[in-house]
Amino acid sequence: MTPELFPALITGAALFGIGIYGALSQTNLVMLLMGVELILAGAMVNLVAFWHHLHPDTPAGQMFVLIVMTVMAVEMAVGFGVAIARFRAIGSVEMEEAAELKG
Amino acid sequence: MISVQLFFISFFGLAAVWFAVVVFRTHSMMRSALALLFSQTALGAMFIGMQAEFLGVLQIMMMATEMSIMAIFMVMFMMDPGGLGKMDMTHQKRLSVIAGLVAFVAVVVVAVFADWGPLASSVPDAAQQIEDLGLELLGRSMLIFETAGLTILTAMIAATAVAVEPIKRNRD
Amino acid sequence: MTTALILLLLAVGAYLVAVIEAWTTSGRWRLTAPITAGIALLGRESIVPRKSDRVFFEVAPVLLLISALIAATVLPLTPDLIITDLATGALFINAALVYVLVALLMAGWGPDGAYAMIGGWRFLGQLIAYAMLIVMPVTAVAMRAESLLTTQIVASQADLWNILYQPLGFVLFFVAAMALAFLPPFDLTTANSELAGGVEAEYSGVRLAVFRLGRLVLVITLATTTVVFYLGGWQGPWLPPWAWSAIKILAVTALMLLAGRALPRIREADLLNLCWKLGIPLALLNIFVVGLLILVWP
Amino acid sequence: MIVGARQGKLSGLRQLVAKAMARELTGFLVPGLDIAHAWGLDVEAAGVRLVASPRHASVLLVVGDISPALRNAAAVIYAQMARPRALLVLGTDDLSPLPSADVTAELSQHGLIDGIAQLRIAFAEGAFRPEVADFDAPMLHVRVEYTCPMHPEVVQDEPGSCPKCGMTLEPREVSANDVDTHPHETHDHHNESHGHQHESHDHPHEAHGHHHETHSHQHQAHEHQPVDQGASVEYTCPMHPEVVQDEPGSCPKCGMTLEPRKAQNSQAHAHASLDHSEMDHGDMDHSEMDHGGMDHGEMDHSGMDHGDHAFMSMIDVTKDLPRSSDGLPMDWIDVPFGPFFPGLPSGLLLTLTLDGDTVAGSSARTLAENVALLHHSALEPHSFVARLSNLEPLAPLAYRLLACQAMENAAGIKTTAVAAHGRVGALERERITSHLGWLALFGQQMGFDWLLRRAASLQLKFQHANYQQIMALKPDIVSLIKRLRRTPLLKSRNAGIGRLAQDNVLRGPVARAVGINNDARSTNPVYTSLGFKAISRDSGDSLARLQVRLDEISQSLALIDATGAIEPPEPANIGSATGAGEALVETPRGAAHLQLTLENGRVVTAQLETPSTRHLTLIDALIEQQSLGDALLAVGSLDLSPWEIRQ
Repeated sequence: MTPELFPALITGAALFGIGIYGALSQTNLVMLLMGVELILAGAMVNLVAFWHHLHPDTPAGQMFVLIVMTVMAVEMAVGFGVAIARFRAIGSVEMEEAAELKG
Repeated sequence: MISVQLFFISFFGLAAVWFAVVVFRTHSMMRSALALLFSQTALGAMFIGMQAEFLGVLQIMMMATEMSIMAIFMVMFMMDPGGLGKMDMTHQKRLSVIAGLVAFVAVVVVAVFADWGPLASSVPDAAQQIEDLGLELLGRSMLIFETAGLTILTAMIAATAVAVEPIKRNRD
Repeated sequence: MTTALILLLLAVGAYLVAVIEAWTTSGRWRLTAPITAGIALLGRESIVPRKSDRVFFEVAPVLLLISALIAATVLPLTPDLIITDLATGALFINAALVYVLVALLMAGWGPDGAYAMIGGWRFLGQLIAYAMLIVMPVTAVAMRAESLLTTQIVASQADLWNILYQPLGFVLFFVAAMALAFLPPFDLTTANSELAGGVEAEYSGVRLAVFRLGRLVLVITLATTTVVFYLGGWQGPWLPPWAWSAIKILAVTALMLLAGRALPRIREADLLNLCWKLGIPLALLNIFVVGLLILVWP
Repeated sequence: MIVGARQGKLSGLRQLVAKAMARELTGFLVPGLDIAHAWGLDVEAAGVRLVASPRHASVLLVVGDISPALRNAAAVIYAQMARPRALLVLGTDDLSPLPSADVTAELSQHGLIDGIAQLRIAFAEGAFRPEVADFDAPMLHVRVEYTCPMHPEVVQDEPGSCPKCGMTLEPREVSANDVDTHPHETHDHHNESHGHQHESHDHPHEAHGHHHETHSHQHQAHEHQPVDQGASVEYTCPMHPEVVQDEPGSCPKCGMTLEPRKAQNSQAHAHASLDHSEMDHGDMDHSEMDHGGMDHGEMDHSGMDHGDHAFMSMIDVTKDLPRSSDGLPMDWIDVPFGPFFPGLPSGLLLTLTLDGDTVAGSSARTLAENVALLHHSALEPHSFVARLSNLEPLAPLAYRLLACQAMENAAGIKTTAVAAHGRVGALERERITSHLGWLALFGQQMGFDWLLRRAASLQLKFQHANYQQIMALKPDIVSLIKRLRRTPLLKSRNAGIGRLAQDNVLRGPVARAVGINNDARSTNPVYTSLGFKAISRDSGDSLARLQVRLDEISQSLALIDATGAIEPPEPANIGSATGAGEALVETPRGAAHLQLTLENGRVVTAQLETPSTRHLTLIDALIEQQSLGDALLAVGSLDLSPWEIRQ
């Protein structure tokens, strides 16, 4: 029970929850990507909180946050690449029309 | 000192969560993209509040550019970017709300009841942190950092390859 | 106290930028013109387009001004005249200046006008071109100073200024700074002859005054950044530190405003081409050369 | 007292502000900078700073007579200016939709200077007034109609939801008084079509732009979507097809969530097709698409219609969107680059269909008045020559010469050698003036203020210079041309922009830049005696046109030097001759051709054909798929003069 951690961890949990809601409820690929970005942001907050309160001397915690940032960038880049390809093919990035994607 | 820092962390935390809620509640796509931007900026400010200065500044810088590029994609792909038609772009609403709440409660329970071990007393000052981070990146976890760099490169190439218009092969 | 002093100096700097800009366009020194123009602008009616996105429309000019001011907090004019000496000072300047883009996107999207929108998206394309060219030369400067502290950066240039130590970095940073402040020839976003004022076209009255003040403060902040990174900040023989800072900043501002006048407005495609195919390799080369110099030369 | 004053008593602080406004006047020129220079006005020297957007302007300068269409556009510009705003009119009196002018002056630099002096006094005293008259004009009235963000072709006069996708219809203003099929306001003004709110009253325009749903599709098929009862959506359980409901829910038998399905009344379903009453939240029926595209309903699925969904699926939206060159179905917006756009010739209205930053389509037309040469009765020679030279303010002398030569040809009179040389000198001087005017416009487009100022000042000096003054000005022009040739990046900026192919429609410098050598002067004996040879290039792009015009300026200087005399053409007295005649004169923009018939000394019929009329048709092909900056540069490099365009 370490109350100092609570604000950060609760924020992280809230962002994680909103991200999950967004990722599942939105019908558009782009909004879905935003949901995923929020999930990753929630993860980052927890990481920094743990680094700050539990192991401030080891930089590995900070390094891991950098990795999460790269994951965010990569995920967004590839997500939009796929979105453009689908938008050109069938003119829509709605998740509903994703049923026809074979394989 | 702790209370001021705590106040800043919780204030920016609240701002981040509020902006995150706005992301999915607003109809205008541009507003939702910039809401996500300011949510990430509030997060960056939170990192600075937690004395991880380098990470906070990096987060603020990176996220502004990234989310602006997301904004143009949103305007490009959305059917009604201005959000005046009040279109409801969601499906399976109940399921996703339940999933979101369950996730939130689970994480909070873990956060509150788990025993995180002894709290650290002091945090090295910013310049020292950056130096350690630098040495860490190019020392012990050089491999991880290089693979991260490489994945970004492959992601850039893959994304452009996917997005570029396919050469018109004469389909049989 | 130092904050008030720096804000005052920034205001005077913005006034001088306005005077120099008027001089570069009309060729005449009109010292009172910016003040009367400012008062006249404040007196005019400020129109809000009917179907605008009100939040963006109101926030954009203020955000432009704030982002320029925040970037100025970590800039040392003299050894002790600095608001907060952040350990990540150099990176913080760039982090604050990215919000110029956010402000212009808002100003483009806000007023629901075709010209403003095109101007806003064009600046996003421009950012993609100059963003790397700002961060990489800053890395080289930080390498030489072995720290991101701006005061440390200035101190590291005691014997040899960075403009002589890494001239290539200076040229790239200078060009990228002009692109960031959308000065001609990079004024794609407020192109008078292509977009009739672009993002600025829809503003009038007080909002236009805040927008223009934001732009002037942005130019003076970028000039100060160039001086701190490349021209040895407040260091210089004979004159006191604040005098050197003032002279160098005004010289760089005049150079920024004059350098673009002789070139035609660049095309978006050419700008991206130039920055990605020529600028970034040069920036990497600059980092490599500075690395060598640090290791080889004592 | 100025008409466009702002609400408020002239108290202490407001007095100071009014004085500051009086000192710093910002002006917006109607019809444009090239016309002001053509009339010999230097507005910057007179103390008014010209701005690109009416929002930033405090004074609207109207220069010379302008056509009713341009006056309507000027009224729209005036309505956009922020108060306090003033109206300074030079040389014209009837301004129908515009309010009465605050200051009128005669059309000259002297008239401009004391007009501005009066304006400063009027501003200092009248910028703020307790009671303010509000400006209203017919073309600002508006009719509200409701359209669906996703289907712009669905237009209704009362609020409701869109029959095709059920989204709430969104109000949009359309000019009330024009009835043609152009749904949104047609009066294209300077550059923006935005609604705006003055404190006192509200005269909105149809605001289009980034809210894609409000942009105007040119769908001529404007019929309202008939809400047919036939196919509406019902919800059925995949396991128990006999369970059919109108709203989503779960199946009473097995509890599975019901799948939406399009009910075909002709469907041979086992279950009795209930009569589908109107659904509450907007009818979801995908009625047959009128243009018979891929009909959404008839997918050959196993009865379960995946594509159909409770809300508008995106495929239908982007299906009929035109595809841009990179294959992505983007929204295109129509943007008017209106008659007073700072980069384009004034009076030319260029409506571009923009796909992001590239031009997907364009339509250009002139708003200048189509002056009939012979109004009603035959004309005296003098009045005919005067009428023809007023027609084209940018090159009055050339058209004056054209009229004189045509009448002399009809009457069979030979001009003396001295008069011929004098006319050559006058025509060449006007060519230099016109090219300098074009250089000023070119400098404005490039973003070169120095070029705009130097070319304009030289143009004003050259307009009425006699032979000695021209020889004195020669070194200035030579140094300007040398500096232009040495400007860095100018070549790379202009090369390849607006490339034209060889085409017999081309005239003047535009033709010579493509290699076509049809200079009317080469057949003129006087020119050949002076050793004139036409200059031409062959790359046919904006750079070649620039170089041809620069060479022509130095060539004209040499010709004036050779002729040694300049005297504007005077119509010879043709007595009461009758007969038909024609003339061909190489105006600065190309060869203009005039045919007329005389009847005992009076001009009875006249038929004029000008180069700009031909060049207007080039624009569409020229700027297809170009980026916005290149498109405007290409149009500017054609050096069109909307005044001489004959519809």
